[in-house]
Amino acid sequence: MEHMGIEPGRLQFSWISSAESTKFVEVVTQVTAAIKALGPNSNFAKKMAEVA
Amino acid sequence: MLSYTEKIREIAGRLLQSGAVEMVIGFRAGTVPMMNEPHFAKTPADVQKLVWDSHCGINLANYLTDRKEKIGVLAKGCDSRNIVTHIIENKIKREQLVIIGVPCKGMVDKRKIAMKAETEITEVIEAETTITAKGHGFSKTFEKKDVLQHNCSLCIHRNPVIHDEMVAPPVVEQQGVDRYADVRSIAAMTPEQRWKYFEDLLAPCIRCYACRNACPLCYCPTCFVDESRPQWVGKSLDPSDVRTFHFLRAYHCAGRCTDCGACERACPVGINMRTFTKKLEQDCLDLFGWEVGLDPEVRPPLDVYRPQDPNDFIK
Amino acid sequence: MLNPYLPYPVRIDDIAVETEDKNLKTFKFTFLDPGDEQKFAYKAGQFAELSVTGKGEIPIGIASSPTEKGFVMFTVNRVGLVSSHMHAMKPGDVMGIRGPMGNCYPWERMQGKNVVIIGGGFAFTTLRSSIVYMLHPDNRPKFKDIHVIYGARGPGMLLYRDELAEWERRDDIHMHITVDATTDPNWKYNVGFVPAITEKKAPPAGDDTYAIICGPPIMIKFTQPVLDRLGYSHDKIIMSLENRMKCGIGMCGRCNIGKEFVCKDGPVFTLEQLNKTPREY
Amino acid sequence: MKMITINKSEWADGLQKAAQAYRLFGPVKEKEFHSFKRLQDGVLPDLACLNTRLSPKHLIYPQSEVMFDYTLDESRADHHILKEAARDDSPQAVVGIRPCDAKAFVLVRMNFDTPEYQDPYWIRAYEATTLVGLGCAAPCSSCFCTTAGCGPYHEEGLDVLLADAGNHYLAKVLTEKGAKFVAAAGWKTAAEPQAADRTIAALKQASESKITSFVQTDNLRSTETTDLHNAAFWEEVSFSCINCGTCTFSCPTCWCFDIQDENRGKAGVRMKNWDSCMYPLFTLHGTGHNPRGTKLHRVRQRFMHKLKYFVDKYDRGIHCVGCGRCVRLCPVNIDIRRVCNMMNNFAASGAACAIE
Repeated sequence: MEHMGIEPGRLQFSWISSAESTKFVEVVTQVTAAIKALGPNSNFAKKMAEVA
Repeated sequence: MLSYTEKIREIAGRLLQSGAVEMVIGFRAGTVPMMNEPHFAKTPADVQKLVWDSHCGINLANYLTDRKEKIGVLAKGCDSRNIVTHIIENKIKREQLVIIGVPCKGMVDKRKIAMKAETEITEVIEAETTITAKGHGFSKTFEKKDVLQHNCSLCIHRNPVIHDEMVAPPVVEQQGVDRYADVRSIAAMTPEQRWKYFEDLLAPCIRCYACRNACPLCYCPTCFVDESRPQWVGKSLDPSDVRTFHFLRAYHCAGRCTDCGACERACPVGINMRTFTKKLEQDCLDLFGWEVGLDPEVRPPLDVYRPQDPNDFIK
Repeated sequence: MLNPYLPYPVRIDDIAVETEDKNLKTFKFTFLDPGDEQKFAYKAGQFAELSVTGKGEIPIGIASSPTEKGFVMFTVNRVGLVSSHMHAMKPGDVMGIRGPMGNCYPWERMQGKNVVIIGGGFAFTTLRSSIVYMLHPDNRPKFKDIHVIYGARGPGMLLYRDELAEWERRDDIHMHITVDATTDPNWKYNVGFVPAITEKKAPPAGDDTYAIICGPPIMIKFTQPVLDRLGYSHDKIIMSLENRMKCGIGMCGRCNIGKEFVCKDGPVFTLEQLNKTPREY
Repeated sequence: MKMITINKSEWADGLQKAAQAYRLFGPVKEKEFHSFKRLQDGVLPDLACLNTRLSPKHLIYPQSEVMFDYTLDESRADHHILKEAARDDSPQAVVGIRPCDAKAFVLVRMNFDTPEYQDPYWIRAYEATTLVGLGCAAPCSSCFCTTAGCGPYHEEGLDVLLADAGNHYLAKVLTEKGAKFVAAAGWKTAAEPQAADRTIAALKQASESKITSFVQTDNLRSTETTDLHNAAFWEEVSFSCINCGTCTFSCPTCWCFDIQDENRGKAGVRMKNWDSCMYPLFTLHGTGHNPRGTKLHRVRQRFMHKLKYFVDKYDRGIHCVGCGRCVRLCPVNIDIRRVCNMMNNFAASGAACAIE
């Protein structure tokens, strides 16, 4: 994804067991914060009006 | 490579006559310069149509998918690696095949020659190391090595990795090839530059799916772009849909792509979509030490779990 | 210029589950603009594109009869994206209808003749339209004997069961309802596949007798030789085809059999016509 | 019919004037290939190009075209009701289109403009378009227009035919639309009609003599459709096909399309997208049954449609103008000229069998 021009950090991987609910909350909070910091990615948003 | 034709006909004739195979898949002479057509031979007359030269770029493994009969198939290095992949993925059985190995010196890129010609090319004459293109009042001779398909110029597996017959002794493999210069040049770009680079790359795409269909790996009964429930990808020429198609297709080929170049060769609008697959190929090499299609007994890295698999990307 | 791709907006009035597997539902629509009902003047055997906004369109045979006013009715099998979505819709929802499309059964030619209707499974929709049309007091005198052979997998899979029972009670139509098999002890009609029942019950062939066949490919495949044995000539065997469609007006290019478009030149063809075209349906 | 001389020094200036009344399109080179693009800011059409890689059909029939828009927001009174989408049907002119590509529109019109139904999208765009064609002086080796009912100076479908006569163009004004365009460009030097005709005839002859590839079509009409359909050669013809859409998308006469809804939030559009008979999905029934389930079926459909069904349906020749694009672009070299001749010869051999 980064190769193609998606900013580093937008795609993240974590390994969480179904028993690790606390870790899940931590990771989700952290990832959403990190992505929000990057701001919206407009690259992949469709620009519908341009279809013509 | 020109001397291969006679030997190919001899082998094909013998295999058909002995009943070892029901058909031999090879190439017949094309109707336009620098093109040959994949062709199956079942009769002695068909066998006489088989040819070999520097325009046999289509990957013949593509024609083996899910076939039931016994088949003789011509295989360059890349074709043979795709045949190995087909065998691993149960798209054909090894017992069904008589693999006729063709040591390859690289296929010529007709777009490269056409761009260097001043006018339409109406005839191409091939010698051992050179190729001469002729048009109206025009004639130019090229060294073959200067006009090879890009993937062929980077190839280090020109000899078939699996074969039952060989049409000639193995050729010398290229040494010291810098296979990932293109990947590095993209790595040197900023994310914005990369985004722009791929935007330009894909701008001419008409979604004809020639790249997908020329690829022996793309045999899914229903491709993700054709699914309607759910519909993963829009059907128009919207740039985000076009890009989604291209990079997802590349991902589907990760660890499976032999860099045979069939996708680029097939593209009617000249998109170098290997820019996607090459990165994944390099990653597979760096992370797993994996080179695809060398051994029918080893499954590709994304297909198996090994405790030593790298997992640095997981937080 | 009229835009043939623009559907008439309609409201779902009523939805009835037809079969025990709940895969078939009958939708009754009313036009949002009552003027559109006049524009949507149709004949029995025609179809229309049902348009679910945001999902797409599907071609469906019209199950109501031109003699029924104030609504149009379609029976929809749940198979794909649009039909599944329709099955989740409620009365009051708004969607669209585009049509009517295609030709109809050859009513002019069948005037004064015997008509044998042979149907199977959920393909009975335009046949219901035809039967209701023919039984209308204005039209019944135009036809001689009417036979209906209709089969389904089991009693619970028959469409329009109340109407079938009502027609059974009439003496101006000969009903031969059948099911492939049943364990229902109260089943009082035939048991057996449609071709077998056709062989037993269909009236003799003749210049005055037309057969209309509409059903799954397998039923058609085995019924056709039966009609041949009974002596029906191919210009008197009338079939209604289905193919994947998008435009419904002969433009998008996919539903053709040879040079004929199923959507525009059909869907109704005589077997004589079909014999001259490639069998790509 | 008017004949005008356009001095090449007046050319750029005239196009500039015409650009005030028309959206101008023409062949432009981008990277390796030519394609028909909007001519912005005085860019001139590259008339030296040997024809574009893809046909200009998209100028009238875009690959993706919005038909309707709608809202799914039930708080709005018009929810779920389709409304015609806004579109630009202001006059446009295609300068430097080849006669083959212009004739293709005539053939495609038979599909979109029928007595029963008219496709408003295609027709409005077609009516808004003026085709200013350039006679083709250098046909390619894969061009077979002269035996495909067309030719390098074929006039059918064009509004103006330009012929390059060295230091000037001769413009043959063929329609009212063409006259308007020439007037808008301010070209008005009348040419002596007979001399101009002679010049064009000579150029035409010179060009036609350069065409080296031909198809035979004379037996197609009289052959039984079902015989041709069942011919044995389809297996061999279709073997190499990879079922991509290159031939159909590059073809100026292919018109098949798909209709799709696309939603974004509560808003959405219904659009027409090009489709291809080469794709299995094209004819796949909801039940899973596919009447053209194998590539043999599909390859046969493409050729039968162009060379037999169309011939039978309209009696206006084959549905092909001989531009040669599919021949040049097919990734595996399936050649319509070869297939056409096989179909035509099959007819001949079929007749021979009947005599025996």
